[in-house]
Amino acid sequence: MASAVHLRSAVALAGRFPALSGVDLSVAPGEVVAVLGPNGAGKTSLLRACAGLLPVTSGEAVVLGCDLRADRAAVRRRVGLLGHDASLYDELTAGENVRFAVRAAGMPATRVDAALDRLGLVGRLRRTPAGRLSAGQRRRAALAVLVARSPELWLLDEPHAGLDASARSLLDGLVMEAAEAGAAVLLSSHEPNLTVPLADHVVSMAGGRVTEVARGPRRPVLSSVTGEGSASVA
Amino acid sequence: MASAVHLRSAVALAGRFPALSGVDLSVAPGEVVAVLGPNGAGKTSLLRACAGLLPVTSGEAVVLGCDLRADRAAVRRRVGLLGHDASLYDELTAGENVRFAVRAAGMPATRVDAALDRLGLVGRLRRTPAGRLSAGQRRRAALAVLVARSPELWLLDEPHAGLDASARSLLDGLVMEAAEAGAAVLLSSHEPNLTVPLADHVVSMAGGRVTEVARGPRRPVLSSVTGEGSASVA
Amino acid sequence: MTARLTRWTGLAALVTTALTVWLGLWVTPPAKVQGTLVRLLYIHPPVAWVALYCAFGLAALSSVLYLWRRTRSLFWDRLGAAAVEVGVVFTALTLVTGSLWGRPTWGVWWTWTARLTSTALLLVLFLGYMALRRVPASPEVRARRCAVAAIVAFVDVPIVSFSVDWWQTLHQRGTVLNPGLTLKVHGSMAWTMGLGFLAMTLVFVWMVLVRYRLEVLADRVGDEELEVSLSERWAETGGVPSPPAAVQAPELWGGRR
Amino acid sequence: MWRDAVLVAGKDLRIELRSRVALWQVVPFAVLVLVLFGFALGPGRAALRTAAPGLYWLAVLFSTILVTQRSFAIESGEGTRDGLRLAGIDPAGVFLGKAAAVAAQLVAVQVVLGAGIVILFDVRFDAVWLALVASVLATLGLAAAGVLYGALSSGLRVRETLLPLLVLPIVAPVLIAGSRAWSAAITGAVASGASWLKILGPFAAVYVAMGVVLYGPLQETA
Amino acid sequence: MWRDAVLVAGKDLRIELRSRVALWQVVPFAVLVLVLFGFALGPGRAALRTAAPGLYWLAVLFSTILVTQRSFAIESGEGTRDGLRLAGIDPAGVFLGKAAAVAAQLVAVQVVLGAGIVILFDVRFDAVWLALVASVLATLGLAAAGVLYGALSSGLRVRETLLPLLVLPIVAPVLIAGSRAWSAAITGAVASGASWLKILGPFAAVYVAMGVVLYGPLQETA
Ligand code: HEM
Ligand SMILES: Nc1ncnc2c1ncn2[C@@H]1O[C@H](COP(=O)(O)OP(=O)(O)OP(=O)(O)O)[C@@H](O)[C@H]1O
Ligand SMILES: Nc1ncnc2c1ncn2[C@@H]1O[C@H](COP(=O)(O)OP(=O)(O)OP(=O)(O)O)[C@@H](O)[C@H]1O
Ligand SMILES: [Mg+2]
Ligand SMILES: [Mg+2]
Repeated sequence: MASAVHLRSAVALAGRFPALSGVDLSVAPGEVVAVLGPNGAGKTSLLRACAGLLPVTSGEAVVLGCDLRADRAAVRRRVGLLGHDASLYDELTAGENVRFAVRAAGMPATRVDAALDRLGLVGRLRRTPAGRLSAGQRRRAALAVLVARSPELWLLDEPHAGLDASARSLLDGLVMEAAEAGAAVLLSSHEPNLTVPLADHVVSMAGGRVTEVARGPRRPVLSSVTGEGSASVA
Repeated sequence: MASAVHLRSAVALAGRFPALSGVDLSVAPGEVVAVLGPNGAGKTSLLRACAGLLPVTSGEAVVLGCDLRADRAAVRRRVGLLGHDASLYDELTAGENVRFAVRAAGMPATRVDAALDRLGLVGRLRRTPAGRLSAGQRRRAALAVLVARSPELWLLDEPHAGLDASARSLLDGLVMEAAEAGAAVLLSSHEPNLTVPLADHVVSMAGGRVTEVARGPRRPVLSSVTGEGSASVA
Repeated sequence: MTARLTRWTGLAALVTTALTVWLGLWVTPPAKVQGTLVRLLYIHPPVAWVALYCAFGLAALSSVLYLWRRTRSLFWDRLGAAAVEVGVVFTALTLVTGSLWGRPTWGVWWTWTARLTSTALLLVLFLGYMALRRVPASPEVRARRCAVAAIVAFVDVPIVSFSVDWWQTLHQRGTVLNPGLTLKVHGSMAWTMGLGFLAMTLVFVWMVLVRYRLEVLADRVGDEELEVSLSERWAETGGVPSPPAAVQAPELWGGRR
Repeated sequence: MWRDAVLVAGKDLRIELRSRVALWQVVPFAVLVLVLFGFALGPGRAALRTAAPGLYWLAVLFSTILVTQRSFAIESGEGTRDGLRLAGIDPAGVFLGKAAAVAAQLVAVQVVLGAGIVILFDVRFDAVWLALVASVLATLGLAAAGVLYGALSSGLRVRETLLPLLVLPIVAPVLIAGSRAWSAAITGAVASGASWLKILGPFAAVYVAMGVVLYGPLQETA
Repeated sequence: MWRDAVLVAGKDLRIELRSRVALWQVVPFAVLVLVLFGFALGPGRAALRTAAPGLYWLAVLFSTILVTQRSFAIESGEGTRDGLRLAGIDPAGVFLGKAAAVAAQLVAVQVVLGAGIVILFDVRFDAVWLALVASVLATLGLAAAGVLYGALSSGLRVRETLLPLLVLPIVAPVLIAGSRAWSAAITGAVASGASWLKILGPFAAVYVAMGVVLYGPLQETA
């Protein structure tokens, strides 16, 4: 099967700065790849480039079979991005936000409630405008959007940040499920002890490039590790 | 010595929602208190209330000797808050941001460079407008503001989020130093394994109230624990 | 190559302009009604013509070509930007020469007639374009934004052209470019005016060439900066072996210069 | 495209219903502008009455800017803008939806403004239908041009100032044609008034078409 | 207080120098508004010339709104607003600094606008000093009122639409007194013109004083 993400010497500019300065990376469908690296390494830029939000100016870049340099729009509707700041309409409730995203993707609205329940957004939280939610509740709502849309490529930028222990183990479950359903997952993180257990491959970045690729623990072994991880957090 | 933070049945409203519904908490100068709790527990609200940004509507609330219900403005200039989103002017560079804060506090501009160096904001990063920095670099810049101002009460809202391993151990050092210099530190977190080792007391919150107060490891023991913690992150 | 072209166009522009001035000021006779003022005839319409059709026409055309995926290249973006800048200068000149002409003929510097006002709006529209161009962004983003702005702004050009017909006003109506394409100006005056058109067009081409070259130079500086920042970026990895060869000559600054 | 347009318009209008910005802020603003014009021009009833159509349309223009700014303030965060681009909505749909929402709000503004000039400036219409047709066409054109330029400046931190600069000159023809058509509607000079519709109609058509075509590349950049 | 004011004004002007918003966007916008007014009112030279002072001040008013919006857009993020409140700056200093920066930008706008009405509306002054004094006083008043209301609406997501609504009615006296003073400066009716300064002066004084006193409580709320 063709890879979900295929980058060869990809250079991407954020403004005029080469945020990615020649990245080589392949992610197969069903794989979870964790991206580690110091601040400013280019993790966010990598995810945004894969989402078709950052122009790739040289090198090869094919995501989900679409050439990013030719047509970025085609990729966008098929990926899901959880960015540093959640993409929610502050005036709409979490439920309305998810419903909007789901209907925009042309999916049945029945998925909405399931996704919200899954992320623990129930009762008052469902009726509160997103602008008034706490930081972690906003990230849960943003995750609910991804869950409801179930994209083919999940791009999670420091997904554990801001989430509490229960949401973290929930997130781990979501990532595993997505991968098992054949989606590719690319997640950046500063917390190797939380993300490495999830990953098939661990990629280290620095200076806008991939400096090292290591094999992560295989998933079958994982479930226990995940359990342990979330226990230690609680 | 009087406590730096003294709350008795403090109720604070965020909009019309009682984000704090009766908090009891005391923090002495030189103490580090870690606040834990699930999403929506009211951690951010607690810190913002202590900073004088959220009106306390009932109960007692005295911070640094000032009654919050009488005069919030007096408290503000003496506390330092690292919020979920860094308070930086996007058009100004990190250096200019820190310089503005330092001069606003009426301090000598000589502290600026030291603070920036301390946080690893050197070279290009010092000349880049803050709006173009990466998420972690922005948090470093926001921390540099605190370091330069060295407030009497540090309010750190999930300070480890977004920081890389080196910045995390740096942060731990800063917290320890501040506490040794007699400042009180109140930090919220979802990562007990990173914050508990720093803390004199660990406070658990839920539903806008403090549910549990535990004694943290004492600081003398700490330095080794911190070393271990940051090592496991690297 | 472009340097030589620029030089020769500049020379030709200089010669024709000098010739127009000479013919206009000394050779052609003063007109019956307007007297000596008629000499502005050799400058004002050509300047206006260049501003409207050459400059903004070129800007709109290159913007369309930039947006069209098959012909997309930063070449068109630079050309469009150069054309707009020169067009703004020529529009300002149109306003100035028109005002100079208006003062004696109409008794005022300015009237609120359709052509004059729409010309003024045209100036502001493209000033808006230049404001947009100054907003920091990556070259592609800026190019796309500006291309759309130029196309949208170009809608005002036909309005300026037809304004005299739609709103019957003081301003001269199609003297040269009237629907029947018959010349209403005669003899040496016609020739001088024709020469004026040629001269202004040459001046326009020369200015666009110069501006374009400046853009290229600026971009080249940008590319060099990019290469510097790219190697600085690689240095951030700290002791990691040098980048793969493919990255060292990325196409952006190879192909599109 | 149409489905997407409905979806986007629904979202924008729902946010409007929740925040009531158009109702409580833009409408009073428009009336206020009208009153200020009255002040600026001084007393003199007759002068005001002849100026009324021009002032009405100026007020509509300024309201267009506010409504458009608001429409893009909804997506002002980087997150939301990314979200809209990642949502898989046809850009033409986004354009049409946003333009429809803006147009709907402009209609509300104009109803009040129309009442305003009748009351404040003592204006009486001879051919109401002409004024109505002119308004409908003008509203379409204003909404389309506004949203097109709103998208241009949406990502930028300077949008508050850039948008008026870009939009106002573009919609100037609406100002002229609209005021002349309304003057005609007041005096009853139907023939001359109808000829101005020939400007308003194509204006609306051109900008709607341009929006449908150009919104894609624009969203790219924002 | 003064030290803080200088600091804040310095920051705002530095950001302006970096982004050049006033220069490239507000100044052209002001000219544009002038042109649009001319357009909306149609030809008729004499009428325009008498209307010129009113139109000038309307254009200044609209520019004030833009400059103020921009001034608060700088602190639009929740973080920056908290930051400013936590910085330990005297609120009166923040007010004076922001108002000074706004006033400086308004002066630049007015220089261009003044040239504009001289050229476009064929206006000639009989008593330039009167016009200048009126401008200085009006600028102070506008900047103070603008910043005061800017702070009111700064924290809100609806600031684009709320600010004009709040500011415009408040500065209506400036519009009237300014236009009458300029009319007097044009016709040379110095005595009547000077009497309008008696409105502009106290207006400026009152709003500066109110700002110094009220900015603290206002910042509180935002
Ligand atoms: C500020 C004042 C003026 C402005 C902005 C202005 C603007 C223009 C413009 C834009 C055109 C080009 C129209 C086209 O090619 O479609 C033009 C052409 C022309 N203008 Fe003016 N004009 C002004 C004053 C005058 C005056 C005072 C006169 C003479 C009394 C004049 C005489 C002409 C003539 C003869 C043409 C050529 C007509 C044609 O080729 O269609 N203009 N002007
Ligand atoms: N303006 C508001 N209006 C209504 N409710 C609010 C408002 N601000 C906060 N809340 C509510 O107050 C509660 C506490 O919020 P707070 O941000 O303090 O939580 P937190 O402990 O920091 O959570 P997190 O871990 O997610 O950051 C949340 O349930 C939130 O929904
Ligand atoms: N618009 C821009 N202009 C200039 N430089 C930029 C821009 N955006 C990002 N950068 C730079 O690109 C580099 C990579 O940024 P990126 O956000 O991808 O880092 P990151 O790995 O996500 O870091 P973090 O861990 O802090 O989130 C940073 O050094 C940043 O300063
Ligand atoms: Mg990042
Ligand atoms: Mg929080």
